[in-house]
Amino acid sequence: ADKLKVGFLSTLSGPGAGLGVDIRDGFALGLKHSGGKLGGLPVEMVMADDQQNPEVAKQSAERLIKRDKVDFMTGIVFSNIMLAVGPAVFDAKIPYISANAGPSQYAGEQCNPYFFNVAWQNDNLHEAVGKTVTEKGFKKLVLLAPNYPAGKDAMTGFKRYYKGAVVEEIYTKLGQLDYAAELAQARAAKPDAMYIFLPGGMGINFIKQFVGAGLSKDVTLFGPGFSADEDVIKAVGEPMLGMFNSSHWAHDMDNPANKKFVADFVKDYGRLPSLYASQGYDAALLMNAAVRDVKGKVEDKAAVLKAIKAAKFESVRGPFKFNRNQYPIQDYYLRVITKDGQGRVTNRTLGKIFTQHEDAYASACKMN
Amino acid sequence: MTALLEIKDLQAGYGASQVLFGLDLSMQAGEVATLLGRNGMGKSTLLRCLCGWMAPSSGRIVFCGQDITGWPADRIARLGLALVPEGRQVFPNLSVHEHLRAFAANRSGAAEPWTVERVYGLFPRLAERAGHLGQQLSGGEQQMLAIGRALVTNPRLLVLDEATEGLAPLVREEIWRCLDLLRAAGQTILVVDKYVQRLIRLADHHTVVERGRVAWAGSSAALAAEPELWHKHLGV
Amino acid sequence: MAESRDLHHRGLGRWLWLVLAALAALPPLLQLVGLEFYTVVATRILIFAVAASSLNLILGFGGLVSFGHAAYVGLGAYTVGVLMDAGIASAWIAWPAAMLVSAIAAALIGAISLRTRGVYFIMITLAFAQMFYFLAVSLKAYGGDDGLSLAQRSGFGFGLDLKDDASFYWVALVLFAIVMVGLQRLVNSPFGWLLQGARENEVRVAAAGGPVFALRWQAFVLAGAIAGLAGAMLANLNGLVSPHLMHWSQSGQLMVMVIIGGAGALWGGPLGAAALLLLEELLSGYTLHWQLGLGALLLLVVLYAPRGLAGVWRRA
Amino acid sequence: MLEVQQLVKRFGALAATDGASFEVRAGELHALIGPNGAGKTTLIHQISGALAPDSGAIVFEGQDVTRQGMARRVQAGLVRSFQITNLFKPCSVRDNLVLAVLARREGAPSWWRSARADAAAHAEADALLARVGLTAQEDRVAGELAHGEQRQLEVGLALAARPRLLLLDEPLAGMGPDESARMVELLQALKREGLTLLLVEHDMDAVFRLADRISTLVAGRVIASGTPAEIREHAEVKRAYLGDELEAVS
Amino acid sequence: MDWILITEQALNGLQFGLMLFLLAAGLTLVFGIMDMINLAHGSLYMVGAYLAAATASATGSFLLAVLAALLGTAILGMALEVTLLRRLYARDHLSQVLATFALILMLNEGVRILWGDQPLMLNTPAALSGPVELLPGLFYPAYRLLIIGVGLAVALLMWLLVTRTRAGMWVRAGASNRQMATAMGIDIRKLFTAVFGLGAALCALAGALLGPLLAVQVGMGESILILAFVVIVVGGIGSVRGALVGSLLVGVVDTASRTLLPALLRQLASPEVASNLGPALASILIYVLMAAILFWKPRGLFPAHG
Ligand SMILES: Nc1ncnc2c1ncn2[C@@H]1O[C@H](COP(=O)(O)OP(=O)(O)OP(=O)(O)O)[C@@H](O)[C@H]1O
Ligand SMILES: Nc1ncnc2c1ncn2[C@@H]1O[C@H](COP(=O)(O)OP(=O)(O)OP(=O)(O)O)[C@@H](O)[C@H]1O
Ligand SMILES: CC(C)C[C@H](N)C(=O)O
Ligand SMILES: [Mg+2]
Ligand SMILES: [Mg+2]
Repeated sequence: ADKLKVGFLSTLSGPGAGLGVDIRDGFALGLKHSGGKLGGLPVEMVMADDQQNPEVAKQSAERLIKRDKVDFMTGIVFSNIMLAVGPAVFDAKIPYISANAGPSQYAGEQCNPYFFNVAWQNDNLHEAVGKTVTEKGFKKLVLLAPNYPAGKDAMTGFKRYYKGAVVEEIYTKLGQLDYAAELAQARAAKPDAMYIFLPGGMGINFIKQFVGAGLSKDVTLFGPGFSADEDVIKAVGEPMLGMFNSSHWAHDMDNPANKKFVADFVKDYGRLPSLYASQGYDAALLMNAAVRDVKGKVEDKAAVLKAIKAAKFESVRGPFKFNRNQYPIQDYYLRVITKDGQGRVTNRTLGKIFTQHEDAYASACKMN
Repeated sequence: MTALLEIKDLQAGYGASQVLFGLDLSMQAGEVATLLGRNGMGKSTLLRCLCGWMAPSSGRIVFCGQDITGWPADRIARLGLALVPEGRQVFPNLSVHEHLRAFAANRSGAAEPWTVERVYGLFPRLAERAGHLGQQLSGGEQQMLAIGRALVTNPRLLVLDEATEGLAPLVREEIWRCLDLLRAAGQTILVVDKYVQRLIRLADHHTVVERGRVAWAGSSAALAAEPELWHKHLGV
Repeated sequence: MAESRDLHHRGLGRWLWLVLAALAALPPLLQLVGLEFYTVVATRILIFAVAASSLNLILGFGGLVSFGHAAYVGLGAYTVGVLMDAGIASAWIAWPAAMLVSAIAAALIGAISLRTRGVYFIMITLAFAQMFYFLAVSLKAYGGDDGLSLAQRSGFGFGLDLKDDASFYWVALVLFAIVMVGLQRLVNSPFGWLLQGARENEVRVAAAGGPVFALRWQAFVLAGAIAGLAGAMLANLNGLVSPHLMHWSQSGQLMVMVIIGGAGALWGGPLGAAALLLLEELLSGYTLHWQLGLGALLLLVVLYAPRGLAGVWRRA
Repeated sequence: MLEVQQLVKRFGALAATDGASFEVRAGELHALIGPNGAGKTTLIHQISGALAPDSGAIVFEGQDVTRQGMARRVQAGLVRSFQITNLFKPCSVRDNLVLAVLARREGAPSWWRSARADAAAHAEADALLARVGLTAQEDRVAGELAHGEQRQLEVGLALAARPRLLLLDEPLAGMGPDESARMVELLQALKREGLTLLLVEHDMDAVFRLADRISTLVAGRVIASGTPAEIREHAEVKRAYLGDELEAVS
Repeated sequence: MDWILITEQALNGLQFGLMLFLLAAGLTLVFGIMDMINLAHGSLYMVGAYLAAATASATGSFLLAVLAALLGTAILGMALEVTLLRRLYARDHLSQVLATFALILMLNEGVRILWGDQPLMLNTPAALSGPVELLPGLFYPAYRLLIIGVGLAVALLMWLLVTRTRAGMWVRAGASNRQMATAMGIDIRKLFTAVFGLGAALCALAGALLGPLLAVQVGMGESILILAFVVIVVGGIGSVRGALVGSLLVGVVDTASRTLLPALLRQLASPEVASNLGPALASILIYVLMAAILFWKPRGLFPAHG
């Protein structure tokens, strides 16, 4: 091929848009760092907004596949969207590089040669917090997550490592923003800590209302990196200080690739990158590496898949490799929100929770 | 003495069909005048132009010394014109009492203005129905309400378009008596109705409309003296 | 000046066959110029034309402003999805079943809703549609919020494969033609006249002995069934059935199609569906802020073409 | 032919019909008069089936129709016209009548045959046009007719239902003398054809000319029924309704 | 279930209901009284929220933000009325639906052009960002209390305005028969413009007050619009009293069913099933409520005036 078409389907409007935008900007920076080309080929990006709606996503995907005939796809934020779009993409034999959504479905029996995840499996970050909460000695928890595939994965993951009691497990509608009722319920359950998986705007609102309701006095709040990254911090600010969370990446990680990424991202976009941005960045680098390795012959699907799986790129999170189900095997860290040297409220990495961690589903994947 | 109302060479119509072909009419303050004519001759159309619901295609209307041609209806009304329209047009969603309260005003500066209470005195039936909505009234009750609603604005010119339609004989007589009283009190009134004999007793001046033109105009005495005129233009 | 309306609708007359023939020739033509993707777009337009026409029957001709029509489309789609999930893929079973399910729902909803009038009718039909919407959301067995992906397209046998976009298009075209011809017969029949008469003056029809409720209820059920058919096709086209199909905004979109096209005009539904979907397709390729343009165009239609595109056509 | 027995209808505290009883005999023109708000229209609504009475009975040709729907009564021949003209305004005069004919027909209307080509319905509409004297106006839009013509059409629509008893609520309201005369003629012709009529009207001139018998309704109750001569002399009727109007008429 | 939970949930229901009332009141005025279906009502709410968020981030003052939202949205509402909507009063409901649907598209897109795709942040004023101890052990967010207070005050004022003032009667008169109202000397144009402005201002108030609790984002108007319609239909269109009762009913039912129903279901079914069915059933409940009310009272709880 003489040029590469990348279909970027993501959530670019509505409450989930912050995440999609971060992935997009990260990806764009990755592309820029690869000299505006991927594997030496000029790139045409076809952008589409899924509006966080499976049906819209499905139609947009059809369009990318049938009309624009893209060579790669990436960008999807939410697992439910991923699951709706997946079959059509795999049917059309288009390699999909997930820069975020990591549904358990595609990690286990339904793993697919065309699906690669360059972020994590959904359970992973929650597993890490589950372990931490147990270690810190909390015994009475209220759990809160949206009722959708990744919410289920989150709670499953958390409970896999959390050993105390769960006094309330609340599922809300995805995209809910007013948590008055849930907070009252949580208060009545008298927990010593609360674990929330509420990415994006949901988390922002929840934390503000959690403080407003006066729960922060008696209840310690835990979350995955998703509920405590730059997007949320920017909106909530000081009340978040001291919140523990988990991540596979952090902007203060000490490796050259990350230093360059963070510095240039701040320069280009005027804000600190979030983990979503780092995943988008890595997705671009991964594509770059794969196309480079097949020497631009993207028509040769088998070769392309093999090249992606080899993952010969320098991830901003440090060592990176794919498991048999094409999900990452990587380290997970504990972070805490503090003020940094310049007085900014941001995350500081405290240490490793898991080393070279695998997800729980890989063994069910019959692919090799 | 200048005229309270002066209509000159009025032409008007609906879309392509012209209805009024150069009508003239003049009324002095304190006078009671009628418009007579068969169905469809343009009486109501003239009144629509007068109250501002319709813009005439040419001609002039002067009311209270002001050229009101083309004015919006609300402005004309505030100048002191009140209409009891054809088909009553009471407000279905306002109670009887609200009809009277909402529009009470003293636009003519009358010394003894019409008030809500006076209207109830005139039509005790309305007082009994004070809390009912316009849509719940019987046809005749609606008619009384339409008249009362016009009276409480204390207009300089009261215009009644078939105001006795659908009224029981007794009530109709009541209305005539009421108009007699108003007249005695100096109220200027323009009436359209079909009871010619009764109108002759009530009014000073009559205008017979035939196909949008003035076919005859004159005093009550003159009209009473020409029964063949009734037959020709009014079908009586 | 009083408004005037004819109860008889002439439709396209002989031109109908010409139009249908031209439509039938579309897929090869698109293939020829390398735009075969647009066969899918054209199929979508045909399906929405059917759905909008079914709504037009009750909204335009019956004067019944149903704000829940997407529910019947959605039920039809879910019927196909659920049957497919259970291993029944034959269109000969699934599509009539879709019509039946939607018709039954319409029969129940109509029986209750038709007791109310005007705005209350609008809202009660919306309420029922929302119930089905949330019901679908709660059906986790069938994907809940995220919907149910169809493993394949419905099978027709006889060597007809819906997986081929052109074949699917032709199937949709045939059904569309049947619906349009049927609609024309229906609105010009005594039934159709009485339905329209009740729109103009319900009390009068009743006072003349016309069974207004039965007329409306039958039209309501028929419209539901046709919407169910559209839903069955839509499920196949999308390869996904999701609660979103029944969302109120979808009902709104159908209404917008009917109004733009011309409520109470025979071709109002198809015209509206084509106009809206093509505009969307066109404008969205042109600018990110295409909704601004679409909104402005809609406004122009309301202000200057109060009887919709069909009215403009008539005047021209 | 029609018997109204002890009918009661309340609107909240107000008894609009308060134990009204009277009867209409076959072939007669029966007039119902009474003061404004006496409950005449409310009574007509109940007889036609538009309103359900709270108690009492309506018997039409020996059948108790009190609980029957409007459509059933129309089919039986009990038909009304409206106080406020109630037409298919945007449709042509002819289509108005065709619609009324179609609505009256028994059995489910066809979904497939063309209404425009329905010769039977159109023939019937032709006859009706002639009967109410609107043949020349058949293509005009109903909403644009003059008031009197709309009234004539209104009667035509009622006739389309092939009534045996026709209920008329103020058919003369708003008509000038000549139009009134035409309508009175039409009613007389209908009477001659053997149609039974129940007429509500405030035009005493017409009532006394047309009616065979008159019932007077006051405050929801029939205070007198009888021949025009009897009613004319009835003291209570005079006091409650007529006043000295009749002197002017006669 | 302890009394603190029940009281807190009751207050939550009240707060949500009163916010719905702010929207429903304007809607019921415009819809019930002027007989105009304005789907863009929710967009005015969105515009109000955006104006508030933008002003707050520029000035840092919440009070200023609310004022700017009220004023700006009222002006926008009146401008829309004068240029566009007044042409629609005489048209049928269908045209109104289409035109105001078009307005939704345009306002959404306009906001997107001005403020971008991503939600804006609006924070509760610092003084109100904490809890208040209402009774020993009963903590409630101060900000939500403020909302409750404002909602109640507006409800009272609106009711007085519509049923007790002549202006209220004029509006109703003009709604049912515009032409006759003008003949009674009422300048219906100005009056309706003012009513529209008032409705828009109420929307803006809701938008500004809810901004900190929800998110200021494109499309925020549509989801709440449907609920507002439900409210006014349940209450009886055109009735301010009905709008209030309807709002509180919907607010309380929504809050109660979101917490009670899952709890109840958990007693009956597995937690999995309960958490799937609960929220959806809760949403359905509101519509079941509406359908049931319309079944028995086809014109809502408080039909017609008052
Ligand atoms: N809205 C309208 N559109 C078209 N023509 C109309 C309209 N209103 C009245 N006309 C026509 O204008 C002519 C005059 O009507 P108008 O109502 O002024 O008569 P009128 O003298 O008041 O009669 P009536 O005694 O019946 O009230 C009639 O021929 C009538 O058909
Ligand atoms: N829907 C209703 N709700 C409440 N009251 C009503 C309703 N309909 C009629 N009424 C009242 O019932 C009484 C009888 O009304 P009806 O219309 O039957 O009188 P009518 O005899 O026909 O009078 P008219 O000769 O003036 O037409 C009136 O006082 C009226 O106000
Ligand atoms: C973390 C999230 C923002 C989304 C989640 N990973 C999902 O797959 O839906
Ligand atoms: Mg007239
Ligand atoms: Mg009456």
